[in-house]
Amino acid sequence: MKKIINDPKTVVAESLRGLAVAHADVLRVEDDPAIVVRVDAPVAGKVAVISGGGSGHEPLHGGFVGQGMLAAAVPGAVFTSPTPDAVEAAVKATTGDAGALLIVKNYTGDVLNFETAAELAAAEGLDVRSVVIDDDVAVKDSTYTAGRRGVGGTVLLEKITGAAADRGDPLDAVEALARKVIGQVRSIGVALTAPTVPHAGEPSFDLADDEIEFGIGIHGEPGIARTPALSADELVARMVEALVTDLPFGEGDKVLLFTNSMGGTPLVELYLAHGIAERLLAERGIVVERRLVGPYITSLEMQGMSLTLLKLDDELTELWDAPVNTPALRWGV
Amino acid sequence: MKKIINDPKTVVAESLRGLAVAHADVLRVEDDPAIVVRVDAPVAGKVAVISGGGSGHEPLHGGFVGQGMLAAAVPGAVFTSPTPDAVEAAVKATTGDAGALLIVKNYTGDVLNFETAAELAAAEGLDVRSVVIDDDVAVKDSTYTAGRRGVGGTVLLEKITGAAADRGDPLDAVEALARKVIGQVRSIGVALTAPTVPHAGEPSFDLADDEIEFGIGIHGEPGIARTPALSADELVARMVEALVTDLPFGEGDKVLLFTNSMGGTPLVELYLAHGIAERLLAERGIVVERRLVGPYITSLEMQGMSLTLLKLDDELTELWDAPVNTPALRWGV
Amino acid sequence: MACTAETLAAALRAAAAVIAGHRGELIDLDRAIGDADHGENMDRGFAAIVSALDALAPKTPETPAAVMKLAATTLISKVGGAAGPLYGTAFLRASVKLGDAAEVDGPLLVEALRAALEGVQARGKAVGGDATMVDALIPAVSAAEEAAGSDIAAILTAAADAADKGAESTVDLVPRKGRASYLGERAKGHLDPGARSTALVLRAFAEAAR
Amino acid sequence: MACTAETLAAALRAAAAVIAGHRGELIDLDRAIGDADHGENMDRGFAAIVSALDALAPKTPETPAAVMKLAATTLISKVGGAAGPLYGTAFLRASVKLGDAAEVDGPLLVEALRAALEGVQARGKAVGGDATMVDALIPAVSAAEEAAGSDIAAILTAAADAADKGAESTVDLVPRKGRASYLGERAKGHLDPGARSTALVLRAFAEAAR
Ligand SMILES: Nc1ncnc2c1ncn2[C@@H]1O[C@H](COP(=O)(O)OP(=O)(O)O)[C@@H](O)[C@H]1O
Ligand SMILES: Nc1ncnc2c1ncn2[C@@H]1O[C@H](COP(=O)(O)OP(=O)(O)O)[C@@H](O)[C@H]1O
Ligand SMILES: [Mg+2]
Ligand SMILES: [Mg+2]
Ligand SMILES: [Mg+2]
Ligand SMILES: [Mg+2]
Repeated sequence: MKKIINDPKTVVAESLRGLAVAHADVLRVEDDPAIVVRVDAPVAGKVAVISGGGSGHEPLHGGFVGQGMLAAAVPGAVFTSPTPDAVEAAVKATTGDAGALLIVKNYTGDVLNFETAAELAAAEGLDVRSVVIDDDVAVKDSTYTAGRRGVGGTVLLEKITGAAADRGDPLDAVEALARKVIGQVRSIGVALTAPTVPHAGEPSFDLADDEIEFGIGIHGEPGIARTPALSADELVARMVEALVTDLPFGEGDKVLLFTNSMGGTPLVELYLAHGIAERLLAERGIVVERRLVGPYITSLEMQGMSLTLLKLDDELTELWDAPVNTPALRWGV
Repeated sequence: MKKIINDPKTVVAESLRGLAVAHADVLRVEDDPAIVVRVDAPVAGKVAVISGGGSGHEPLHGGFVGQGMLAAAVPGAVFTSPTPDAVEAAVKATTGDAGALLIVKNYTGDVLNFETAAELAAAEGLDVRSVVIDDDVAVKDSTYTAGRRGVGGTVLLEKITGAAADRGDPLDAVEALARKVIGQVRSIGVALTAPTVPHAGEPSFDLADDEIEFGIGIHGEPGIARTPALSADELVARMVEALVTDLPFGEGDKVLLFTNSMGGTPLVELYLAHGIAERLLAERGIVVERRLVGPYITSLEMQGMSLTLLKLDDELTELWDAPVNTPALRWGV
Repeated sequence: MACTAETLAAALRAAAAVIAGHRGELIDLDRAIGDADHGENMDRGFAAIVSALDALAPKTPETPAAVMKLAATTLISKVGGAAGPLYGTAFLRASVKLGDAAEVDGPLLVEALRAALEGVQARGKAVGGDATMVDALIPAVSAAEEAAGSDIAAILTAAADAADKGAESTVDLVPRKGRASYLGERAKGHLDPGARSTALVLRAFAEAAR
Repeated sequence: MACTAETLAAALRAAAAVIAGHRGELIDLDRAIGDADHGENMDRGFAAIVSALDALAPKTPETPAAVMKLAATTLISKVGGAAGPLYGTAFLRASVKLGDAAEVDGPLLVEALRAALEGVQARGKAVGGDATMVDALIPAVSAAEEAAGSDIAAILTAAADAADKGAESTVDLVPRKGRASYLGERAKGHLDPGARSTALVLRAFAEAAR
């Protein structure tokens, strides 16, 4: 394992120190438990949108803290959901009378730890709601599994609910909006290589030079199928097919297309894949009205990509376009 | 080799198609020769700042086309400088009476091709100036080499001259500004892994699992020294030492610190390294007033990082802060 | 020999040592079908229990229940992931069951084990056969109940033996809870890391009780 | 046999085939001390020359100079990198030297080769010993000058032989121009890719002239 680190045990804490000093105008980092908080939190009269999860998916979530997006992010150890006391600390640091919305990616650990945190916060008289995002179409339904994973859709959900909170929507409305977004966003991912978790020291799986993992998550777990390497055209076609048949997305639908790098895939490849996805959607009469292309929800240095489709309407488009000022997403300010 | 591509020969063209459709509000792509042009070019009365070079360094340069930065970018094949006719096409598409500044990274190929293009454009009556950026302190002086390479400083140079052009500075002033920036910016890079050029199909060099390349460029060429892997603290200390002793940067200097990922290094590591660099600079009394952290000038999927230091004054800081609206850098708009 | 607060604390320290020794193994098990953190998570949690006990030393919390509660809250606040809340709940429920007893005897131990299992199932919703730590715990609790008349060491040894077998049984199962469930059939042939760590903790307790 | 526009065009097609056949080798040479693109660049350029000739077929540009100029402009607009301008300049200077001759004889060929070398040096500022294509060209031109009285095939064969040796000599040099110069001493022991491609092109011309 080669990484730019000192000690696997201190990676997250040291990285947060760098994040804090690089973006002191937007956020601050509190230690023990580690949380990333908007520099101006709590913002009076506004719902605090809070998310978190294991580290190693940067810029998710800490890179999305700031005006128009997250009030706080709760980073766990690498690939490990944070503990309830950390989530609770984030709630307390950011939540006023308007309450808080917790965005929880659907993993057993995240769900359980955030659940406990929400109970703790409620016991302190705070109005805290939770939504669970589960947009990964690669996972079978929850009779057989822990349920669909929360992946790329999380980024869009955080942006859109953050914008709603920023314009002053009450908690009921922000929560309802979140459920609406979750209902109409779908993702699918692939991996070309495995990530190496610092404390594990070895790649999370072994792939031959002519194999890829289809239907991968963001934690280095193997995907639903190992297949021979495919051309970009074939690969993206399979991904688009998996997405549009799931919701389904159909002719005339307006969508946001989010083409995400898993970390190690360079932009030259990512834009190439994005172009293919746009073409395939156009062929189906699906109208791409907004797009996001880049490494926004990653799995350490894993090479691979994911596609996320969100069905848009005027409200969602407006909230997507609304000003945002975070380390990783910034416009309108 | 595993990549999300169809054919090594069409990688750049297909990738540009994706870039164009993803950012149609900001730029357009012209084919044959391939160039990336501001959507509103030529902008009357304003100097066109133009750059280009081999592809594989994305978001450089295409991702920096837009208001407040580049008027056009000229992408060559992967790691191959573009040809003079492509550069000339970019000049013609964007240059009016105010003239154009060509930002050339110091590589033999870039210098020769841009030189020819500048002559061709001059022959058409256009006022075209060139500056050559050579900020890489890893390279020995030019009696023994092709001269220092142009690396991370290029991003800062493009932003700052683009801002000057945007506010209406005349060509003489933009050119002088460029030379000033070049005079006070320095970079150093390291690699943990090698990139794989699509048409080569194999990693550009072999590194053992406990070795790194110190003093690397952005084209997969080996560095100045192969050393055993170092802790982040040691590695960043060596990099900072190489930078500050070169210009030199000293106590009381105000600087912009740019911590750049070579592509495959995840943000969690990059912020960790950034935090260390900030601390080491603070210990030397060097004042970091602005920072940029992320993958902005890359070498395909290579793992590694570079540090760039630019000495700031009020003018440079103001130009850095000025509005920019490009795919990869966006603020103030 | 009955179990006092001191002996329980010693057992927890022993478990921490065992988990530390198996950190790499648990990471590798989780790497195959999960996200490669279970060994790190458990080690962080149990090391934190030792630190928490050290911080009180030379004192020990007064009752076995208080020791268990300290362990539970430490696990909840230090482990994270799925294992943190599940182990934390198990320890918390056991601690509640122990009440204010100054010593834990066989029958109380068995009740506490049953409470722990119920806690894990209430929280994680896994049933036997889902290829989780529950597959180690269910047979462990049954074996303990059968041995309820014996002394604590014998009860824990029976539980640990059964947990070992139960953990082994996960190799042939298709996981339906937790991260391994995403793999479906592909997870077959792999030992569940949480079941393994459960067996390791019970074994450490059994050894400590001798 | 003297060289007409047709035979020159045929020689260029032959060179394109040779370069295509050595594409991988040139990439590997450049991978070791550069950026792994020289074979791709040369192949793209020479393939484009063939396309340009095909586009005119069955006609050929009228004079050898016109053929050379077509090749030069094609290389300049298709190769890029360092090799594009350098090869392009070499071909362009050679074409200028060929003037409006309908056939190229030995002495004119030698003058054209000398002009090509001077063009490369004017553009790239490399001298002998810098470990570049110049180290293949200098001995090639000298050998051609010595053989100036012979026929074209003999002159080109002498040049190609010398270019081979000159290219080989780069193995022991520390590069001082181009990308390989960044490596300093580390580049020692490696053949310069541009010197190798220069020798290959000259050999292809020599073979075609037989
Ligand atoms: N719903 C559940 N019920 C019981 N045990 C579970 C459940 N989900 C996961 N587990 C257990 O947790 C273990 C994984 O723990 P760990 O790796 O620390 O957390 P994570 O899966 O969040 O990375 C699994 O091996 C399994 O035994
Ligand atoms: N200044 C120079 N003068 C002569 N030849 C040079 C010079 N710089 C580079 N070369 C030649 O160009 C070759 C590299 O060409 P190529 O790989 O296509 O371009 P690049 O170096 O831009 O990637 C080198 O092997 C060398 O022979
Ligand atoms: Mg985990
Ligand atoms: Mg090149
Ligand atoms: Mg795990
Ligand atoms: Mg090259």
